[in-house]
Amino acid sequence: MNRILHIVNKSPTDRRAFDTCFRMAKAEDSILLIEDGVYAAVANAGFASEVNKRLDDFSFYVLGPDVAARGLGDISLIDGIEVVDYKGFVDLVAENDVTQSWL
Amino acid sequence: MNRILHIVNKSPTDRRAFDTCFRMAKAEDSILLIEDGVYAAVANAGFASEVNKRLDDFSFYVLGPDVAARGLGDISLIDGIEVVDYKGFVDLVAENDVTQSWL
Amino acid sequence: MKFSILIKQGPFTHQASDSAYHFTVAALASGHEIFRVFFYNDGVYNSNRLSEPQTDDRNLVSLWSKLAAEHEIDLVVCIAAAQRRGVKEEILEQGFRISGLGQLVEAGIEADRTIVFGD
Amino acid sequence: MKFSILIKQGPFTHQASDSAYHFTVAALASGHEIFRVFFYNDGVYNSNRLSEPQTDDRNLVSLWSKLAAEHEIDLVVCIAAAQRRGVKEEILEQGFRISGLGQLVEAGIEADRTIVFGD
Amino acid sequence: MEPWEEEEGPEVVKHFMYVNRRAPYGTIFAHECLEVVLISAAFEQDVSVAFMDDGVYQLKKNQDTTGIGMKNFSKTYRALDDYDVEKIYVEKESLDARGLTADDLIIPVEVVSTQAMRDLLGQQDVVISS
Amino acid sequence: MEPWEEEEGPEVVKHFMYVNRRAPYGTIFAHECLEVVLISAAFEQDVSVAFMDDGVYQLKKNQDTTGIGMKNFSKTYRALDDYDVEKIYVEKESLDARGLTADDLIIPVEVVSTQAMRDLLGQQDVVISS
Repeated sequence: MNRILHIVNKSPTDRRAFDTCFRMAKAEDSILLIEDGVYAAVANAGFASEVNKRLDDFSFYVLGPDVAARGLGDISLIDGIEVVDYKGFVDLVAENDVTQSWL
Repeated sequence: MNRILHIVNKSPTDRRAFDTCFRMAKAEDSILLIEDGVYAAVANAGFASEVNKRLDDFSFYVLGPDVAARGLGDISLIDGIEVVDYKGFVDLVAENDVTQSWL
Repeated sequence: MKFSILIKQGPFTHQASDSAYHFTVAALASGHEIFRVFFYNDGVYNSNRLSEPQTDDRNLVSLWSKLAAEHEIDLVVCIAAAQRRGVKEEILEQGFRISGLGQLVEAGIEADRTIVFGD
Repeated sequence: MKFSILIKQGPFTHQASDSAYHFTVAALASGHEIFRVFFYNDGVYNSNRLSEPQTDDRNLVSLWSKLAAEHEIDLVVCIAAAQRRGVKEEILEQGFRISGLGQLVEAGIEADRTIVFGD
Repeated sequence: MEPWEEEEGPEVVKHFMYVNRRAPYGTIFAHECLEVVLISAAFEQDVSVAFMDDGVYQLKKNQDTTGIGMKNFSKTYRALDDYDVEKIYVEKESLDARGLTADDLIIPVEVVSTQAMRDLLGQQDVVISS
Repeated sequence: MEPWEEEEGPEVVKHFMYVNRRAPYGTIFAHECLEVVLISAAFEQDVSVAFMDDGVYQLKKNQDTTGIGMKNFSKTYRALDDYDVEKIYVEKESLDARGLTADDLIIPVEVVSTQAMRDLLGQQDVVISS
């Protein structure tokens, strides 16, 4: 089985991309939040419970520059989501076998 | 209070526009489903229960040409949603005081 | 009744411009007046005369242009949105004019109803 | 490693082209090779040289063009998507070329990774 | 002289509401809507700006776009007051769902209930959704 | 001679999957994805087309676009077979949620469980989302 880097760029409170990503991801997969997808990393938001209960299933990453742009640098993100920069994004693409963007 | 024609063009299984439309509409308002919003009119779909329980609160309309385009002409739509053509769309805009598109 | 229309998406990618076009045709057929059609956001791409769809597909740029000529409709393309997207006079289809955002506000003031088409 | 990039949205309206640009810069900085950047759907608008953003905003058309010149990156604009949207040779920025969809499939075959940016 | 500059005759003042439901940066809609609001201030109409759903994120403090290379337009919301655009409404339910409060926002706003927002919508003549 | 036309050396056959999650007509993504799939058939790779979420609506029978003036491209799915694109997967859960069955679809497809779709995704080298 190829290890997949799932990329989600949609806000969890606008689109349903996360539902499908969570349904289709398998245990060894990684999930990277970029663009409006970074809102899913906010610890106090209602959607956090959906992420929290999957922290043991998948490796979660969030793109730091998108976090900062949206003013989320001063609030708590979910523990267990690793913040990466664009170089980290590139590394994740290289480390996994294939990428799937849940547009 | 102005009577509002709420226009929803988003699929209920893709975006959350219907949630907000239902939350913001008041009793005398009308709701028109166009474009991908017409999927909310399908009687057998999972989202039908959300529409059914609001049929007494709002007047529901669906744009026939968008229904036909999507191949929904041969399946059951929810009873109580009136099918209109583009002329009917125009009439609804004229009959209500203001329109709000839930993009 | 006087209608103003706001279109926020370009041709093809979203159905917004198609829906607005059919709405406009129906409004005119019902005897209503179209005060203005305002193109904002990606809607400015509807005025690009270089658009050349396949022959069996509709051509929204020329459909709007022809409708405007037949019914003297004011098609206004927002200058700020158009500049950043590279929609300039040199590629502007006949019947469209480029002007400021104030034309949208004026359209809202002058019309009895304003209808927004977008994504 | 060899990467191919697919961009499905134009500049400004969605962040897709911005994200793809920063990803590409980072990939090059990490020593990876970019086999091709393919522009499809509204992504074809990224090649419109008439684009003129406000002076305090970024200009993605020229950013892509400069990056391509510096690193010899192959920027391919899909001919079918470009024709219907009115992106023609006469408004094409330097560094972009218009070609067929086969170039996207070839990019997927030749690269070690293909990454899709869109909406 | 443009119609809205007329000084004689009955003044028609319409109620305009701009409805923001999108997060910033992921799409341009927030930014381009703000440009319309600023222009509309010159027309001496009754202007309201509503933020609900992901639109409340537009007002989040401490936006820093240096890492993504996009223009940080969030400071421009502070100009609304200079333009006499003072009716700025934020739906409480939308803030709550996102773990935010009025203290997290870049400008003072009126936080309103869903019922109050519904009533405000019912008082408009023109609603422009972004 | 293009690289994919080489007749000597080891043949590299990659597994490509095109993932369709959007309804037709509301946006162009379904239509333009189909154009890519048809082109890709010429490259002698292993091509799969997956439909899930609103993407299953693309295959709904009896589409009639005369009223909206758009091109009805749904008949083109029938050409996939002529192009030897035979791996067409539809997620059962997505059909169920929309009240549809395989009988409602314009072409024969393989209806698969979520688990099976997940496994298929794990076998791809290139995934193109539309």
